[in-house]
Amino acid sequence: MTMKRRTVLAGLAGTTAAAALGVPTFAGKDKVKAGFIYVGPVGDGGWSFQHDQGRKAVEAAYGDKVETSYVESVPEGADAERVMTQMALSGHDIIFATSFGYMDAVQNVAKKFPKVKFEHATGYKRAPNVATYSSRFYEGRAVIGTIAGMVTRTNKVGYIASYPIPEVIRGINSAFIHARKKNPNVEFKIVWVFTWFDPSKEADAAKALIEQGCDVIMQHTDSTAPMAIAEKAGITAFGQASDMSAFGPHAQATAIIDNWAPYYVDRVGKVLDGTWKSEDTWGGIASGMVAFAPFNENLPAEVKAAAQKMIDDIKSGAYHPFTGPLNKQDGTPWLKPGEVADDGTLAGMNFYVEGITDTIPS
Amino acid sequence: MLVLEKRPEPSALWRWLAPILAVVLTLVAGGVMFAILGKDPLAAIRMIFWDPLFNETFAAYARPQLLVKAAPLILIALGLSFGFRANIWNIGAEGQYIMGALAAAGVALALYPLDAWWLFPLMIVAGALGGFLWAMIPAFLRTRFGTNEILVSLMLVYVAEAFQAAMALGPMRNPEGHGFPGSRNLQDYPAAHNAELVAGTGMHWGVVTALLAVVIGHIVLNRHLFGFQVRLTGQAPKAARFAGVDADRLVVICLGISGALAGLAGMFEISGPSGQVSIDFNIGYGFTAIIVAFLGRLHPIGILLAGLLMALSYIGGELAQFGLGVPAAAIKALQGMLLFFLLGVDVFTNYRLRWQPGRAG
Amino acid sequence: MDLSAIDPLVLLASLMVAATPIMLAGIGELVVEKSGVLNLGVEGMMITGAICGFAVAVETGSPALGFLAAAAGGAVLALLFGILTQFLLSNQVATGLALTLFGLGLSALIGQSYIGIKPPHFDQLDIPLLKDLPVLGLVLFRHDVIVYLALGLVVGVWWFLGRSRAGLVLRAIGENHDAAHALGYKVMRVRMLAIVFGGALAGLGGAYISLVRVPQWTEGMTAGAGWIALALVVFASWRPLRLALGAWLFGGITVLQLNLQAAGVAIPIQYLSMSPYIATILVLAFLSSRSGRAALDAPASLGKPFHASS
Amino acid sequence: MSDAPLLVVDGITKRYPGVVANDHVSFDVGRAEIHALLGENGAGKSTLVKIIYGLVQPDEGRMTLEGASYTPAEPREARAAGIAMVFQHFSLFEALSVAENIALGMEDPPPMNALSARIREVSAAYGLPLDPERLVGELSAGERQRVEIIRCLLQEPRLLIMDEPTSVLTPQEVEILFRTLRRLREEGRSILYISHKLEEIRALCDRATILRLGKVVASCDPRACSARELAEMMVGSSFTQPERTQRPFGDVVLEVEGLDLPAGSPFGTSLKDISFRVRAGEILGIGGVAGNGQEELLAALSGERVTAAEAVRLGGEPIGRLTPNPRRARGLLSAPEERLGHAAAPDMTLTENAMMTGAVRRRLVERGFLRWQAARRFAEEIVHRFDVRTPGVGHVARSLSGGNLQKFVIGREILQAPRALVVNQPTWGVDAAAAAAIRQALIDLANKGVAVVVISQDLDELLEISDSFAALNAGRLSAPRPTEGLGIDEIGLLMGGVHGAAPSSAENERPGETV
Repeated sequence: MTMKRRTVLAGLAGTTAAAALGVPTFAGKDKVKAGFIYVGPVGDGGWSFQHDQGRKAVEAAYGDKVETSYVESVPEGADAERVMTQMALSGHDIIFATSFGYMDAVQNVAKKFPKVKFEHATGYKRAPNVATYSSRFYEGRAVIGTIAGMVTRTNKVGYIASYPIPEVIRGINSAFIHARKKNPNVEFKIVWVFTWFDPSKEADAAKALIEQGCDVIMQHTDSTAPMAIAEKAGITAFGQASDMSAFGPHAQATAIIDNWAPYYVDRVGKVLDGTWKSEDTWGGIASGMVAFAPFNENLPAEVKAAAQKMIDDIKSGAYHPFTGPLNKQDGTPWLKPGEVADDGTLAGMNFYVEGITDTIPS
Repeated sequence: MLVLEKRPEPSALWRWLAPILAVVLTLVAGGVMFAILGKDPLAAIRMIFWDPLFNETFAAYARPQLLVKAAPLILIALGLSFGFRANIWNIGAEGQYIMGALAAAGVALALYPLDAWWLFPLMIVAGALGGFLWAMIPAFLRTRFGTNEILVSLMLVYVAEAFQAAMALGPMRNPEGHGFPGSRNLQDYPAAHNAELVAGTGMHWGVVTALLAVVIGHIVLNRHLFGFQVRLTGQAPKAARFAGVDADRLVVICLGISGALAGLAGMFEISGPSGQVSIDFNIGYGFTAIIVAFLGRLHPIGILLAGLLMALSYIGGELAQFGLGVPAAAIKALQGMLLFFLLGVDVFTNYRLRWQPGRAG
Repeated sequence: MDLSAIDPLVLLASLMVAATPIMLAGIGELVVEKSGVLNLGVEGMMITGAICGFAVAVETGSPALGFLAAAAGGAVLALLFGILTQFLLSNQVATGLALTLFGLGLSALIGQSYIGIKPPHFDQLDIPLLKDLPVLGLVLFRHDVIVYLALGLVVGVWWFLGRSRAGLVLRAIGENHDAAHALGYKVMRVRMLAIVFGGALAGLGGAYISLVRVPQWTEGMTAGAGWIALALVVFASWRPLRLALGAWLFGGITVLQLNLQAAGVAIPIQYLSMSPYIATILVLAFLSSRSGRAALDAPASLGKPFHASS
Repeated sequence: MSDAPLLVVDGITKRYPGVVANDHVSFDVGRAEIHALLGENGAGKSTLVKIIYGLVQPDEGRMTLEGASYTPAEPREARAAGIAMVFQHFSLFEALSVAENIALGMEDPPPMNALSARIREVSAAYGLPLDPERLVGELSAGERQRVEIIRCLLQEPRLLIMDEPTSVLTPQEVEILFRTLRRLREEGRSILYISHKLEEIRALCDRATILRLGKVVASCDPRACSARELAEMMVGSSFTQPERTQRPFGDVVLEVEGLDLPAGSPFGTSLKDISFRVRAGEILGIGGVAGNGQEELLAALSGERVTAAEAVRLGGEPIGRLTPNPRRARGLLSAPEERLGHAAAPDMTLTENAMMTGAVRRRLVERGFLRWQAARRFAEEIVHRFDVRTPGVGHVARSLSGGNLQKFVIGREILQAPRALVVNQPTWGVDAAAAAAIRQALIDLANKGVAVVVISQDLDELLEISDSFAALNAGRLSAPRPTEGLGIDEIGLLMGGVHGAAPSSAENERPGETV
C-alpha cells in the first residue's frame, strides 16, 4: 500500500481574500495547545518527518507555554475530519493540517469550531480561522538547477518525479531553466514513478537514469534511496526535504530543506500573544522556509559562488526564477523579456517550458 | 502431551467466552506493550476503549463517528461472510470497493452538473453494479475453469488500484482542479452528495444501508433458504448437493453479493465522507473487512459488533496518539494482537485441550 | 526518444538486483504453499525482516549479522502464524492478513529510533576474473552476495522439491495431507518447518531492501513487495525456476518502464503497472482450464486445515 | 523354514466410544500362506489391520512377528518389520508420479533413476506393467492399485496386507491380481487378504478367519467350505426365509430404463444399462459388494446426478433431468449411505437437518423463507415417531449415535409421505434394535403402497424385507427376480457377478459350484 501525501498548491491569490476582512480578533493566551496531523508516518524521513521537526522546534521555542501533539498516517477525507474534530474538542487552540488533501476537511471542521485556528499547508481555501501556507520550493530548484548545469559532464540530468502535479512540474521547469542558463547543452531525463515514497522504485529509477548517462540526479520524491544510489555510482545528487548527506557524503551537492520551523514558531507565537489572523503565506528562501544543506566541500569554488549568488538574489528579491523571456514547450511565448510569472499561473502550472523533451503524463 | 480433541458439539459457552477472553488477553498484552513504550498502560487503554464511548468531551461526537467509520467495514464484511461460510474466498473486496466507487463517481461526473433527484439512486445502482461485475471475473473463472478465486480476486485489487490512478489522473480529473489529480469533490455536488441525514450525527446513507444490511443479513442467514444453503454448503458440501443446492450458482451469488456490497460501500464513501476520486482514495477497508468478518464469526450481529470494535480501536487510537503521544504503530500492533487472540482462542469453541499421556496420534 | 541510450546488458544487471527481494520472499512462500499452507502475511514478515536486519546491522556494524537477524525476525513472525494456523486451526487467510497488519505496526515500533540512520556498507562481490568476462561479467558477476544467495536458494529449492526425499514428503503433504498422515508422515511438523523457512526468506528479502537496495529504514518501506511475491508464486505455477523468471519479469517491467521513460518514451504507466497482475490471472485461468500435468502443480491441500483426529 | 506362524495376533481389543471394534481377537498367519480375513462391514476387519500396520494402537493384547514381540507405534515401524499394506482407499498423491508415490511409501528408497528402473523391472516381472514417470492422477483405479502393490513389493515384505483389493477392479484385473498373489505365495511371502467376497476367498485363500461384531467366530479352510457355509459364518444366523405378508402390488411407480452414468470420481464406478421397475407396495432389494455402483445408483435416483430424462421415470413422468428438489416435490425421496456429511450435516442441529430435505414436501419454506417452527415440529415428530434418543432437536447431528442418527435420517424421509423411497445401507453400523426398527418402518411404508428400493450389502436384511431382488456388480444390475424361493447360493453368485448381464461370470465361475 503506497504512501499518500499532500499535493500542493500554494495560495491562489484572492480566492477568499474577502473573507479575511472582518477577521475576529483573538485574545492572547498563557498557554497554547497545538495539534498537528500528518498524512504519513513521522518516520517517513521526508515530508511528515520535516513537519514534525517543525513541531519540535515549537516545543523548544516556548517550553511549557506550549503543548503539542500529533496524529500520524491520517488518510485524507473523513478520517482527517474526525481527527481534527477530536483535537478541537480536546481543547487544541491551533491545528496544523499538513497535506493538500486535507483542504475540504479543514474547511468543514473550521466552520464548527470558529475559535480554533487552523493552518492548512499547500491549500488555497481560507476562512476567518483558516490560514494557508506553502513553500516556494521552486526557488530551491533554481539553485540546484544552477549547480547541475555547471557540474554535469555528460550534459544529462536525471529527474525522478512523483506525480504530474503543478508543484512538481514547476520544480522541473525551474531546475531546467537554470541548468540551461549555465549550460545550453544540458538535457533533462525525467522519470515519473507515481509515488511519493517507494524506496525500491526510486532506487530503480535512479539506476535507470544513471545507466543512461546521467551524472546528476534530482528527485522530487521522499526517500533517500536515489541519494544512496548516486553515492554508489559516484555522481552528484541533491537532497530532498531534508539533509541527506549521511546517505551521500560525496554525492550530495546540497539539499533543499523544507524548513517549517520558523513558520510554526511564528504562528504559535501569534496565538500566544493574540495577533493571529487568517492569511496566506507562500514563503521561500527569504522567509527561511526553503533552506539549504551546506554545499559539498568538493564542489568547485565557482559553482558554490554561482549557487550562493542565486540564493542571495532570490532572497533579496533581486531575481525571480520565472523571469522572461520564456516560451512554453511548444514554442508559444509565455513571458516577455523581464516579465515575472504571477503566482496564480505558477500555482496551477501544468506545462513545460521550452527545451524539455519529456511529455507530461496524463 | 497436550492435544486438541474435537468436542462432540460446539461449546455454547466458549462461543461467548472466546471473544471476551481474547479482549482480556489483548488488554493485558497491549498494556505490557504500552508500559514498554513508557506510557501509562491503564491510561492508554482507557483512552482507546473507554473515552470514545463515555468521556464527556468526546463521546457525543465519537459515538456517531463510530458508526461512520464502521459502516463500510460492516457492509463489506457482511457480504464477504456469506461466501466465507460457503468456502468461497473473495479476498479482493478492496478492488470491488474501488470499482464500485469509480462506477458511481463516473456516473455522477459524467452527468455533472445535473440536478435531479434520481442521480443519487442511479449512483447507488452503478456502485453496486461496479463491484458486482468486478467480482464476476473470479466467479466466472472459478465456475468455468475451476480457477482459484482467492488468487484471482487478490490480483484484481492491484488492477483496480492501477485503474483508479489512471482515472484520477485522466478521464475523471477535475477540469477546474488547477491541474491536480483527483476528481471534483462530490460533497460540493448536491445531487450526488451522500450527506448527513441528521445534522451532527454523521449518519449518512451508508450507515443506514449497513445497519439495514445487518438486519437483512441476519434474516437471510437464519430465516431464508439462501442463508441455509450457504451454511449447508460450508459445513457439508455433499449434504448440500443432496439437499439440492447448485454449487456453481452459489459461487456466483456469493461472489456477486460480496462484490455488490463492497461496491456499495465504495459508492457511499466516495459520495460522502471521502468525497473525491484521487490516486489512492481507498484506505484498505476491503482488507480490514476480511478481518472484521472473522472477528464477527461470520455472523451478521457479530460483524456489527466487530466492525464497531474495529472502529473504536481506530478512533480511540487517534485519541491516544494526540492525548498520550502513543505512536500510530503501537495502535496497529494492538489491533494485530486483538486479531491474533481472537483467531487463536476461537479453536476452543470446537476443540478442547486434553492432557494425553504417551504419544500424539 | 533515444532508445539507443538503453544498454540491454546494464538493464539485465539491474533487473537482477530489482528482482532479488521478491525472489527471496517468493521462493520462501513457494515452499510454504507447496506444503499446503497459504500465508498471506508475506508483507508483514518482509517489513519485520527489514527492520530487524537494519537495527542489528546498525548496532553491530555487520550487515551479515543483520541479514541473520532479519531471517530470524521473519521466522519468529512466521512461527506465530504457524502456531495459530497449525495448532489452533485458525483460518489461514484471516491470520495471514492479521500478520501483515501486525508486522507493519511492530516494525514501525522497533524502527522509531532508526530513522535517518545510514546502515553499514554492504560490499558487492565482484567475482575476480569472471567479472571481466564480456557481457556475462556485467550481467552476472558484479553483484552482492545476497543476489547469488537468492539464485542459489531458487536452485536449492528446485533441487529440494524435485530431487530430495524431504522435498518429496513436503510436496506429498501439500498434495494430500490425509494420505501423507496415513503413511506416517508428520504433517504438522513439516508444515511448521516450511512456514518458518518461508518467514526467514521473507525476512531476508525485506532486509535486502533496507540494507542494500535503498538503503535506509523508513516505515512501510517494502511498499507492497510482499504482495508481489505472492502473485509471483501463482504466476510461476508453483515452480521454482519459473519463479526466478517471473521475478525477473516483474522486476524487469519496473526497470524497463523506468528506462523507457528515461529514454523519453511516453508510456501509459498506470496501465502498464496492471500488466503483471493481468498476466498472472491469465496464466492461472489457463492452467486451471486444462487438466493434466500443469494444472496439478497447485498444491491440492492449499489453505485447507488439517487435524489428525481419526 | 520352520512351521511356526509368521504373525500371531493374541487377544487384541480396541474400544471406541460406544463400540468395541475388536474384542479379544486372536489368530495367526502362517508362512507362505494367503490368509483371508472375512466379515461383514463393521465386523472389525479394518481396525484390526490398522493395528497390525501401526496406524491404530490396541487397548489390550499383543502380537508377535516371527516369535518376537511386535508393537508398531507407527506405519514406519511396521514397514521396517517387513509388513506392507495396500489400502482400500488408496493413499496416493495424484499430482505426483508413480515413482514418487512409490518412494513415499518406502523406508529407504534408492535414487529416482534406480527406483524407476526397479519399478519397470518388478512390475513387468509380476505382470503388472507400470510407467514410473506417469502421474498417478492420470491412472485408472486398477493401475493405481498396481502402484500400491508395487510399492509394497519393492520392500520385499514378509507379510502383505490387502484391504478389499478387488472392489475397484474389473474381472480381468482381478484375474491378474490373483496370479500375482499366488506367485508371491510361491516366493514364500504371506498375504493377509481382507474381503467379504466369498468366491474370491474360495478361489484364492488357504485359510480364513471369520470376524463378526469384532470377535473371531470361526476359522476354516475356505476351499473346503461351500459359499453358503461361509456366508452363514459371516452373517451369524442360518438363512431362514422370513415370513412375508403378501401384499398386493399396484402400478409401476418407479421405472429405470437403460440408465448409463459415467463415474463421478476417480474411484467411482460407472453405471451401465441399468433397468428395473418397482411397483406400489413393492420392496426391491439391491444387493452387491461395496463399490459396485451403489453410491452412483443412489445419486442417479436422488437427482444429485442427472441423466437422460427417459432413464428415470416416476409414475410415467420422465424425471432423469430433474435435480433433487423437483424430484422430492414429485414424491421420490432418498437416503444415502454416508450419514454424517451426506445424508445429514454433522454440525447442524436436528431441526436444521430436518429442514435439509423436508423443506419441499413438508412446506417448511414459504416464498424462500424458512419456517423454523414447522421444521422444529417436524424434527420433533421424527424423534418421537422413530424413537430417536437425543436430549433435544437443538443438538447437532454428530452428537447422536450412529443408530439414532440413522433412525432420524430414515424417519425424516418416511414422514414426508413419499411415493417412492430409495435407501442405501439403511442399517449399516447400526445396533440390532435400531436396525429392526428401521426394517419394520420400511415394510410398513411398503404396506401403505409406497415403492421402496433398498440398496444394501446385508443379504440377511434384503432377504428379510424385500419382495424382489437384484444384484449390482461392476455397475451392472441383474434382472430382478422374486425373493421368495431364492437360495443363498444363487444370491451369492448373483452378487459375485454370475448372471447373464455380466461378462465376467465365466472367469469367476468354478466347476460344480453353480446351483
